[in-house]
Amino acid sequence: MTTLMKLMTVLEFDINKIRSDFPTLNQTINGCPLVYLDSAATSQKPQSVINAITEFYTSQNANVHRGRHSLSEQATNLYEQARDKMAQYFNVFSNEIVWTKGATEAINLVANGLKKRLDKSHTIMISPLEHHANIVPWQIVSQQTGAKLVSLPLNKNGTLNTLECCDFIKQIRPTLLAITQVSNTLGNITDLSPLIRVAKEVNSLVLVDGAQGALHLKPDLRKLNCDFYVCSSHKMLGPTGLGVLYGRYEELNALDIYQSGGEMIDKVYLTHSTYRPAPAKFEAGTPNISGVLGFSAALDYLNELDHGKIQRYEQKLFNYAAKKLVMIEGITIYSNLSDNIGTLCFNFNNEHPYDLATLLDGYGVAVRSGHHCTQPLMAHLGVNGTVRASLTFYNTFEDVDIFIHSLKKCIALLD
Amino acid sequence: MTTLMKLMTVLEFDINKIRSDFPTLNQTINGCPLVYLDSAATSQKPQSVINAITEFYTSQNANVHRGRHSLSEQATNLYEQARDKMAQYFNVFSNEIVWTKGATEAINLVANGLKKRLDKSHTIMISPLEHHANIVPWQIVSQQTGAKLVSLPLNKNGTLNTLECCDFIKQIRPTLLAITQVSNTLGNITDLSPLIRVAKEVNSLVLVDGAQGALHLKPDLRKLNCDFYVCSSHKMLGPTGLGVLYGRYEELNALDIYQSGGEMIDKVYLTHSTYRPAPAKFEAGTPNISGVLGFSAALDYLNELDHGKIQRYEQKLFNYAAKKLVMIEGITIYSNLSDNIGTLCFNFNNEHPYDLATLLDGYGVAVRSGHHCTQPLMAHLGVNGTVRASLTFYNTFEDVDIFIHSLKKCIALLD
Amino acid sequence: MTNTFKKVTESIKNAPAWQQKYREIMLLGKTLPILPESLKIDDALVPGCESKVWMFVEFDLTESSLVVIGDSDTRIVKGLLALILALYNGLTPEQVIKIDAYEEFEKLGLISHLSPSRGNGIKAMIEKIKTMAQQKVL
Amino acid sequence: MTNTFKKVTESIKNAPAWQQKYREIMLLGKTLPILPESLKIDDALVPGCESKVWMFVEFDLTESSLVVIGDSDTRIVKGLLALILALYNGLTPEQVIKIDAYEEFEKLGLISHLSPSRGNGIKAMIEKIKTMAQQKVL
Ligand SMILES: Cc1ncc(COP(=O)(O)O)c(C=O)c1O
Ligand SMILES: Cc1ncc(COP(=O)(O)O)c(C=O)c1O
Repeated sequence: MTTLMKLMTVLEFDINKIRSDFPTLNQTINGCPLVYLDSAATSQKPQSVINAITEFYTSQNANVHRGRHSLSEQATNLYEQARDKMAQYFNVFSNEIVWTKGATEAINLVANGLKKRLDKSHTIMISPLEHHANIVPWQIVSQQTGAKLVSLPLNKNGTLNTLECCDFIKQIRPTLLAITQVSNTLGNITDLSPLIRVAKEVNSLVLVDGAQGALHLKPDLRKLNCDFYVCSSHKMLGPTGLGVLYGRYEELNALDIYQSGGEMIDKVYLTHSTYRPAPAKFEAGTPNISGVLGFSAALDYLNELDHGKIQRYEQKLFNYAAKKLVMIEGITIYSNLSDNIGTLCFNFNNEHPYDLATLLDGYGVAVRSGHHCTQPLMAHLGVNGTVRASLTFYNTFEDVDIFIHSLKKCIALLD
Repeated sequence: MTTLMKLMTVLEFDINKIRSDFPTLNQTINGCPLVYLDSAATSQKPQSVINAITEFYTSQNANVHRGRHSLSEQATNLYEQARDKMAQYFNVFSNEIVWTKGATEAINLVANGLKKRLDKSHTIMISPLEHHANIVPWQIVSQQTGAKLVSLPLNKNGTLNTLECCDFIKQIRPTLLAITQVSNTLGNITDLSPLIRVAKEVNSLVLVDGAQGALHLKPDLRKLNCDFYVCSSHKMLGPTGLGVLYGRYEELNALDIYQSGGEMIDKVYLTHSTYRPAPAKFEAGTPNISGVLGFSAALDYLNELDHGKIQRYEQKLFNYAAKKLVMIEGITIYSNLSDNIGTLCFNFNNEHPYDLATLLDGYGVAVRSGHHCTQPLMAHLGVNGTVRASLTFYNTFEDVDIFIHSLKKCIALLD
Repeated sequence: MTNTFKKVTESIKNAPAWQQKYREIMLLGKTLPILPESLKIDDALVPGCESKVWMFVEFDLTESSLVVIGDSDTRIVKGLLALILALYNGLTPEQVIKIDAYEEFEKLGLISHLSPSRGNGIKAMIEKIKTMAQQKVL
Repeated sequence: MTNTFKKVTESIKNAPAWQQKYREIMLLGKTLPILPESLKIDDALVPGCESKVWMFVEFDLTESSLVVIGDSDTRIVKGLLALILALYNGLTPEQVIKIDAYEEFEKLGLISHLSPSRGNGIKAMIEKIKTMAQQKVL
């Protein structure tokens, strides 16, 4: 890249400062500097998140909601403040935020919570872009209730045609539309607003899988107007073992309870029990307290950065990488090169993605290979698997250079 | 205590060394040294656990099971090694260990997994000692399937009579006996072996709630001969957001799947899917990786200590505390003073436990007040709530002295 | 803030140690009339408190000022309730909205013991009162 | 361990850098016959590998020594499979049980790249062979 381009980027976005916040990035793998291009699987964590977890276990550790002693009160306050922060991030109310184990559990919670209302007169609509987490729970609910499971039409190239989809929704009038904001495999962003508008016209509930979108797009959920939105802390700079379910309050509270046990109950007798209102009724048992407090620090970190800057930087990085990748002979890119959060999904000739990913690792480049938990999408694209390189704002133009350079060397090795 | 007693204890068990391993214990609350007597709610963590989490997020962070790159392989290996360690701790096989969000989720998983096999010809048996987590899921399954829910007889004093219980099991022949090893409220240990023997004679499945027993009793689950056993990492020196389900392999694998999504599937088509064998089929989505690695360090820590020594020390501590507490006029102790893991459940005259716990906190003494998620047991004992002081091997005789001394001062304040 | 509040909190404010503060709070609680059992209904329970707090928030006959009555099964929370009652009783809805109760408690040196967590129900009690006032103002 | 193994691994052992080691492994994979499509059945798939590995473990007609054949859809795993085949083929069950494959791979300087995680399926392949041998010994 030109010096001018570099300079402009620095002015816009202090990447060196950012990188110094992420200790994991500063290491060598197989003797090479780590080039981490697997953030779509899980993001790295800033030091402040690690510090928050350490501090919790070092001086604050206690169970929440049940204790009269200082440690427990403190933990409870921090735990509930994190909920407020999450609500602010999405522009919704705190009591519309449920902490779950992950995006997967959040979808399962909703699927289970709607079950009683479904029968064979109902239809659940998904898309062929979905992660298994947004397919299998609906298959199971459909098998259990008789509700039909249908899929939106997908263009050959892995994008959804807005008009076609809107027509399809109008025609089918699904009870629920469960759809991803961003494809985890391709990085393609779907413009959900028109789809949700139509879905609302036909009184359809809408669940948005935001596992990939929540960090990169920072959606305003009031504006998006979906009923449910799910995401995972570990893909948003936060700890593992924690997810988020947003639910428009009436819809959330109307869901059947999911797990039961402590915390979510009001009164328990040996024969029957009563439950608390949402969000409490969906948070049975001791929660992932350190996960919530670590995630709280991640949200602080994100709030301090300017989200517009992040997005502009990620777009530049993506365009730079895409341009370089396209130029390598034999490479097929499956990702849409516009409207993309920064993910490059590709193959080299007929080589197995496993081999490429393994060899890239030799050069310290961490990419993912396989079906990326999207087997139906793989079938749609007519491949068994792909290589996926996913960029995030802590990646650099140098990362891209090393990636491309190493990829060429791996290709040479395969010859 | 006498100097000789102190000396013997030191020789037996290096409590100073132990305490230096737990950073949380070395702090002041409201100007007083913290006396943490709430380990039954959640245990404190040794430095090595905190270090393992920090190390993961600082240099190893990656998603597991899906990656070809070094970080991911390393994380996967550490994750699976932790499963081996857990299996060794309980003397069972690694593929009989499922990682869950907590003990609560583990019970819900089993309850859901048995549902299809239950109808109104079946009976589920619990006890009045159970934590809500081992009551409510069975109530719901019972409501959903028509299976009867019955409860073992409980002595007035909160202990189970072995003979009576055995007779009751023989007579009722339950499909499942779901019972706690140790009462979280009272600390009372139930000798489960005879009950399980009889349950097995009448072909009953047995689930043991080991949330309180797993740390203090280190059970050999092959010997105990139960079908399922559940516990929580956070009560066993490990991180929050992680639990364990042990299942005898054939029974475990025979359970219906619970959550669905990535990782647990074999093949996914848009219309249907196939699943992997246990334990994988019960671990949908990205797991709590840092939780598992932190817990792995906790198991290492426990393995390095001599469990026999821990138990002897905890018994001495408990006897010492019980003797002192009994002597305070107006105190009613609900805990059994033999066969107890180290928990003292009590009230002072008709004072509300909330007031006592709040005042004790002023002296830096952290105890719990309330129903302890055991409302049926409270009803059985004829109280609305109690104070609970729970001891663990990192507590000292000095802790007990301060607790008793402070309690007397609080009582004076109430006069 | 009412004059009652200033008066009843004088001794709390001047108490040199937390033990005395609690003692004064509990004494204050004792001054509250005991709610008849027939009024201790589930609907009046303030949700999210570890102890039981029954609270009725009404307006006086002229519909201009707040009347709060309540009770609790614990001494400390009953004392805190008495504090809150002293703080808000007799105020107009407009006045109620303007008061920052936490600030008042801070001045009494109570905040470190009265964190706004769910446990003691302070937050829930204040919210119940403020919500009523808000509805009146609208 | 068979002589074949010593022979075929010579070049891997002597390769100075990981690139050449992988190159040699992939070349080794090319020497394996391609499994007919009719044998690429799901039952023969080694579970837990990210790539597809089909493997048949049998005993020769005299029931005394092991015959392993297999294939994979990736070059690297096919090469690793070839290594494993060279290591075990023709051995008696007793000999199979005694071999520590990881130690052998260590000697070739491969271990850092072949961790026993599920991904590459090394562990699963070795386990399948050892289990068969074990059953024969019993
Ligand atoms: C006996 C018993 N069972 C179950 C549980 C629930 O454990 P968790 O909240 O970690 O899911 C607890 C802890 O509160 C317990 O003490
Ligand atoms: C689009 C999408 N949905 C759902 C998930 C599931 O998230 P988790 O594994 O954190 O539950 C993922 C992540 O793998 C994803 O990318």
